[in-house]
Amino acid sequence: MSEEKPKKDGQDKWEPRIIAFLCNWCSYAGADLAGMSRFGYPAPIRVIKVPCSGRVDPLFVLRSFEQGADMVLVSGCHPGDCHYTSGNYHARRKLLAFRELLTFLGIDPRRFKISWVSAAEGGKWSSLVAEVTEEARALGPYKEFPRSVSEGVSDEG
Amino acid sequence: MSEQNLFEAPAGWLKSAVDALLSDGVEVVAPVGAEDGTVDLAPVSSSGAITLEYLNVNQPLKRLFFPQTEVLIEFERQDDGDIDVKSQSAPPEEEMVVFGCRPCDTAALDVLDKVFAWDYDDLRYRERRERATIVAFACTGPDPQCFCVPVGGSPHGSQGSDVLVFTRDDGSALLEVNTPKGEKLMERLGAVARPAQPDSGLPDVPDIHTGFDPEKIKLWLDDNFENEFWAGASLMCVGCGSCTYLCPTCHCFDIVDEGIWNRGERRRNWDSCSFGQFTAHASGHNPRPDQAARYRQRVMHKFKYFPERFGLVACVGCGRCLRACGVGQNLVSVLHDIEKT
Amino acid sequence: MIKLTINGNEAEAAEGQTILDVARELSIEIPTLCHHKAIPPTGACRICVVEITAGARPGLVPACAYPAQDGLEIQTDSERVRESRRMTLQLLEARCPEAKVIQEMAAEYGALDLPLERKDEKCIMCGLCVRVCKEIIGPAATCFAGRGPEREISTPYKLLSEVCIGCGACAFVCPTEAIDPAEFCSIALEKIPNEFNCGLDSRTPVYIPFPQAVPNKPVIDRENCIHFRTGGCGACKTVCPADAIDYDMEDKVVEEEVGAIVVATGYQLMDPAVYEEYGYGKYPDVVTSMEFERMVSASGPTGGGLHRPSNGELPKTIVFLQCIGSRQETDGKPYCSKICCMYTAKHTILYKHKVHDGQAFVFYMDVRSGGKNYEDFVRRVVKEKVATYLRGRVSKVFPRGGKLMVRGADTLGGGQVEIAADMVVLAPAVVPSSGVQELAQKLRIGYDQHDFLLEAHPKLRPVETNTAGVFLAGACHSPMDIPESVAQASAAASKALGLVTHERLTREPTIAVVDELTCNGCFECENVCAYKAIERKEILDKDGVVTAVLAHVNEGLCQGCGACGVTCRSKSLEVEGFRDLQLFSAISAISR
Amino acid sequence: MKADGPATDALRKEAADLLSRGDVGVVIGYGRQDDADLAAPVFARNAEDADRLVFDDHCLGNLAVYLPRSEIRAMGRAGVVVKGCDLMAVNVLLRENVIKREDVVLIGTHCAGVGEPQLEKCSTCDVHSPEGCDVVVGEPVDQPKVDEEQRYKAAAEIDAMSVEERWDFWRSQFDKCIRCYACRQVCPLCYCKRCIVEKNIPQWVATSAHLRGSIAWNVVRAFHLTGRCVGCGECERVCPVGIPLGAINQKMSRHVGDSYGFHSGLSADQEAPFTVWSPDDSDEGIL
Amino acid sequence: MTNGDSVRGNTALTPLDYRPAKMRIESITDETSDIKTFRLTFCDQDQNEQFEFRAGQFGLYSVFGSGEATFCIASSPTRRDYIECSVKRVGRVTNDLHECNEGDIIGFRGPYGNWFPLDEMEGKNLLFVGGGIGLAPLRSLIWNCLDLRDKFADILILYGARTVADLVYKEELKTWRERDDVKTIYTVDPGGETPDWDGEVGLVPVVLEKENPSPENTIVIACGPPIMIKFALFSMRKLGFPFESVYTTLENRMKCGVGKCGRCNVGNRYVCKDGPVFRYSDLLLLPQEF
Repeated sequence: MSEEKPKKDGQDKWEPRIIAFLCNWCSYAGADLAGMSRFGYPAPIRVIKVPCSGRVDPLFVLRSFEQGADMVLVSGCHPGDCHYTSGNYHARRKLLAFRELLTFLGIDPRRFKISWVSAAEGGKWSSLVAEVTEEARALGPYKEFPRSVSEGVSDEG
Repeated sequence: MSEQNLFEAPAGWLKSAVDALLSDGVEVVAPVGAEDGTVDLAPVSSSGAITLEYLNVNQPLKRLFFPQTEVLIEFERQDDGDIDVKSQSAPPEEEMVVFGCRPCDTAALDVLDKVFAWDYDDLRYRERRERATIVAFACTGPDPQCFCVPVGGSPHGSQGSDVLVFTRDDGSALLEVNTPKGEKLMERLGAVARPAQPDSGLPDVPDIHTGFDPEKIKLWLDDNFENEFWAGASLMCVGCGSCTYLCPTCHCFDIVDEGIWNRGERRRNWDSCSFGQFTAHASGHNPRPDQAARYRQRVMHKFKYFPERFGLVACVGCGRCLRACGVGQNLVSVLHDIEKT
Repeated sequence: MIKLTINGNEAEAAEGQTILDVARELSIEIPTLCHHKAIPPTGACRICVVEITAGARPGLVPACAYPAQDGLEIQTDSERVRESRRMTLQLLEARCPEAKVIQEMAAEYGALDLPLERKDEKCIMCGLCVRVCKEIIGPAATCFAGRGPEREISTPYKLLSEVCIGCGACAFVCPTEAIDPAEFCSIALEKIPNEFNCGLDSRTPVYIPFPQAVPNKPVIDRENCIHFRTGGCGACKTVCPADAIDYDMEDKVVEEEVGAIVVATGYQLMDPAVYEEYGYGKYPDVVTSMEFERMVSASGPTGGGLHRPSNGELPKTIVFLQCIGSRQETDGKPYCSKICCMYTAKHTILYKHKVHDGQAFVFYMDVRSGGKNYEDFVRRVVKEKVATYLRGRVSKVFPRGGKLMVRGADTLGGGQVEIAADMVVLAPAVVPSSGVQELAQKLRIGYDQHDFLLEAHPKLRPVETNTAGVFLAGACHSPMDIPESVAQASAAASKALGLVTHERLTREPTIAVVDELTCNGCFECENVCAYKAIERKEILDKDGVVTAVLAHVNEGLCQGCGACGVTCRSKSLEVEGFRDLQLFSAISAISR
Repeated sequence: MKADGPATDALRKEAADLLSRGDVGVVIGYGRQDDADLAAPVFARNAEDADRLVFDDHCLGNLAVYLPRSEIRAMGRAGVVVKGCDLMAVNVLLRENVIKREDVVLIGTHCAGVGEPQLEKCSTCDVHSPEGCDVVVGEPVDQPKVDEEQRYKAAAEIDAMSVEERWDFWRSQFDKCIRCYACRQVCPLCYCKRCIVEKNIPQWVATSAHLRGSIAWNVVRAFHLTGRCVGCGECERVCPVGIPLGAINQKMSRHVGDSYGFHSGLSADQEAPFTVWSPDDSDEGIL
Repeated sequence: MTNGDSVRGNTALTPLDYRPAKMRIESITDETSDIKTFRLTFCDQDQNEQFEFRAGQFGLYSVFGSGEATFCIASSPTRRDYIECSVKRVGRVTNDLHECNEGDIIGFRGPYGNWFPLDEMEGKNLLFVGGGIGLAPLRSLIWNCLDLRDKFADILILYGARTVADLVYKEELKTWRERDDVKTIYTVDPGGETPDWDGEVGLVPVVLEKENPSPENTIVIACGPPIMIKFALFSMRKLGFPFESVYTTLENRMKCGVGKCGRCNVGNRYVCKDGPVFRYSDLLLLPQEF
């Protein structure tokens, strides 16, 4: 997919592709609340619901980048609030270590976000998305990362 | 083959030849050194990048014709449900000249040629082979791991090369032309090399110390598919693919699809008979369930099955498998052991 | 078998039974004072006399001592009997006007007009105490001393008794509450505060925890029990007609495999002493609502009598303070304790019942009377001027001239008010019972920052928890009143029944499954699982030899969070509904 | 260290004893093959075989890699020669229930470092003398104090680069990767019956040796070893194309060390850092 | 033409670029809980007309994005309007194939491999022994023979599955049984029968021995799970069948289908080229690695 291609609706502005993994109980509910409360937030975010932030495998993050994500966001319950008592604590350890690894390998850590958004924080969700979307826009397309289908480029190794 | 098959080239000939070819728009592949000290064949844009300090290139020649990964077809799902399927376009039209590979690697092309063109002719392989002229450099300093001679090769073997170059200490070289392709190249490089005096002797062939007899080995293999020997010989093998991936004759491959939601490509990737999953069925059944069976397959394939099927040993003695093995598995010792039994 | 007739009723008696025994079996009441079933009868008090009319020599005999005999005909309430008892009681009344039981009996038999001068004693000299100490407990700490009118129960030489073990058996058997071992025992006998009554009175070491306890059976408090402390006593065992006392019983850890657990650990009140301004713990007349509740309870320590703890006087002015710790973001609990508004309204009414001319004040923040008819109730209290409601906070309670000065703001009336109160009742915040955190961790259920237990879903699964099979009832979940607790308990019970009455369990389908072909058996999943749903499954070959131990998911426990699958490097654990392939596909699809 | 030194003598005697007593079915040790630089594994099945064992500074490999193999298990109880660094891998295998302590006899070797020139890892080795072995052979060696900076030197050098420089660096490294999985196969802790790359429903990690596939593979490999890697360095040593995998492992070891005070392999009853948590774990970088 | 070219071209040096022909799924039949039969036609009409194959040959079917998988062609070469394949859900490609709907487009390379020796079978009695989904290659041959019924002597079809539910081609089993010119014996493993099952109950080799067919002038074609084949051959030896007249098929894993990828090799044989049909006497000479 060429990020530079004009969008179908004729809007020729590039928009980042942000894939977000939201835990079912807090962040997804928080996003829901944002909607119900009529808090607006930017459209580029694409949400995948998972039972718990502890279900987010670092593989998801990697795969999202491969499939064209310019930014990946994982959001779960605040520490102590996990529906499954400790899933977010596991997620915190794993995902922060994973980010450490990505950073070490030169994969821009600004493109991998982690957040805690509770079911009551519709407002936080809304402003968080606005903030990260703005950052993703500023970062521009993640061209460096090798995508699953390269645009006409043979990548024989 | 014309009468004249020896050419004399002065010191610095390689630079001139490469520059001449590059300026003709020919793709030149030659040995290039990396930071870590390894040397590998790579396309060069100037003669300056070329190194001549190596026993052999790290990765085998085969990858120029049978790349480690390549796109076979591309497909795209259309809105109406139809699928657009395209063959990945053929390799570039222009010629390619490969400098600097060793006779063992060129000999391995015989093995690959046989496999890729029996019965069905693998278009991609053939097209890549056709566009390439191979200028091999005769081997001057084989190391203790080299064993090309017992498997029918020689440090001066001309098998598989279009031109074989004997480099002298002073940098000048004697070029032996072996094929019409080689002749064509020499015509093109008329300014670089001139026909040699008929009495220009070839340098002495360096000694290869390691010796064994593939015939005798095959005789033993014929009778010993089932033998405790295999379990013992394979115990130290950890089942990685480095020997097979570095082997110039190994040619097993896998075909996989990759892609995104509506588009993708089918790729051909190297695969290795050392891998546990290589022959595993989806049902879980695995005809070669342990490393012993897999190691046996590797030896059998090279020294028995391939000769039976195609008339030549599928090993050229380059020694990479010995050098690359992380645990010290040594094919030659294994063959010696077999010979001794 | 002995056959006899009592008051015309035919009765059968076993050898050795007394007339009293037989009469009691027939539910015919014969009053006694000096009789105790644990001690052989002596017939000392003569209250239990009955009349033999036939079958033996007719006449009056003590029922407690006279053996049942074949053919006896007995009248327990004849004129002759009553006359005899009246006379006896007149004598006793004269001696012991202080003893309540004598007073009551004397009234019943018309023995109150005395021809005699009254003494002011309690002891009727029945000697039960002496005998119980000697014959049952053993030390013989007390004895009769003196003669004639000087006769009394005493320790030898009226000294502190070295042999008395303080068991209290003497006091226990005394029909007139005339003896108190604390007066002569050399061991300091401390009162054991009665927990149920907030320590407002005391209890014995063997006691029934509270009225209507279930089971309604006594327990022995080993720490205070004389038997366990000294090895002696054993009175309760001796007297127990059911022989239910077994000192050798040990606490047992009972393991039960259950299909459901209902957590109903209730609540406790926050200690209001942390708010020094209210003076709780410092001034005895500042009490908590719970203490007040016990004071006004007919079964409470005061038998329903409301007195100022400081001096026992009737509190003529009482002030109720609401929200002690509740709705206090900074130094208390931010939540509303929910029940205080209503019970305080009730308390004002109870107060008025006890002290008709009393004045009650209530300091409140808001009156929260959500609930059926609750508002009407509060309205009534206010309208009928049962209590004066003052909207505002109290800044200080301090003593002045035998009163408690309650200084607070009346935000509606304006200005500061100061009330001279006899009693101040605090409504402390409702907090979860202590130890609930540990329990929650053990049950792997969630709790909030105040340690109230968490329901599985605030709207849709209010009595379930995140751990399947564990349910919540009552105030362990949040402050709630009785109807709400009952509703929740009913819901929890029916949820639990719904679980255990089915042959198969119904569960969410989104649970983890193991791919046994690829599981390495490293059990990192086991550590990660918050629900202990990962079990170790032994894989046997055909000879029954264990060839591998692999992870297995207990389907009843797994909640499907998926943490195990992320931990599993070989991806041998996946959560149904959120399988890797599904998320992989989701990533592809969403990346369009 | 010489092959015919006292360590070798003691080792042979110990192995011969174990084998002749029938205590073990096999002793996995090092042996010499001609004059190769690398001492290759020897699987001694009887007392005579034991004479092929050596211990010297050519003994680079980590023989713990053989312990989970079914061929070895089939031989019965296994004796294995372990240097201090190798023993750390054994500890992880024990922790992860891959092997049982009673199924192995650990023949430790005092080791002052191996390789000519000496391997980098040996300069920061804390375990010149292994602890917890059934027997330890050789002369005890001094345990020098390790320079903490030196320990993470390779990672620190890369850490010092900018994100862009790191990306360029690793891209060129991963471009070389031929996906032979030698790093995996030689790693004692990569014992999965089915590696994640071999799982094709779904295929998280592309098997193709293009940059994308190789990034995925190397990221996943490194992450699967985070909190487990004992730093034996075998992956980097055997990599036929010379990718500095040790630096990645080092980085992640440092991360779990600094963040959770965890150092893998020190004992068999550690709790892996990714299976436990603390409410006090850092929230840094979380929005 | 597809890459496999026609059977006639099988020995010629045929150019190969691994590009599959597109085929449309015309219909899908559920055979068992995890086996479906797909009827396919080439999207390109010319290919439909030119396509030829012989019973026993296989093809590589691909779901684009998922990969290629090898199955025999289960329809008869005498039915020329379509090809059919029966697919058991076992892995990535077969999973995705099972997810396909009628009208979807898949890829096909083939036909590849050798075929059953129809010439040799002429005039002989034919004994088909099938187990489970092993009936798929036999089905191609059975219909082929039935469509040319005059060329063969007696035909006996012995087919078994684990349970009644595991029997494939249930309608065709009925059709064959109703024919006068074929004898059929269907069996299920003990315990696999249903109350209304009117066939045999017993393992295929057991039923075979009970039936005791004459080895005289008979060719046996046996396809099924390895364990069944093993015991069926044991029974045939007991009954006096020479291994030279027994044929079976091998199903090693393959990727290219054309003798290059090195995966299906058994000794010096390529299952994709020298097979999948093997004479049992030849198979015995190969390393037992399949």
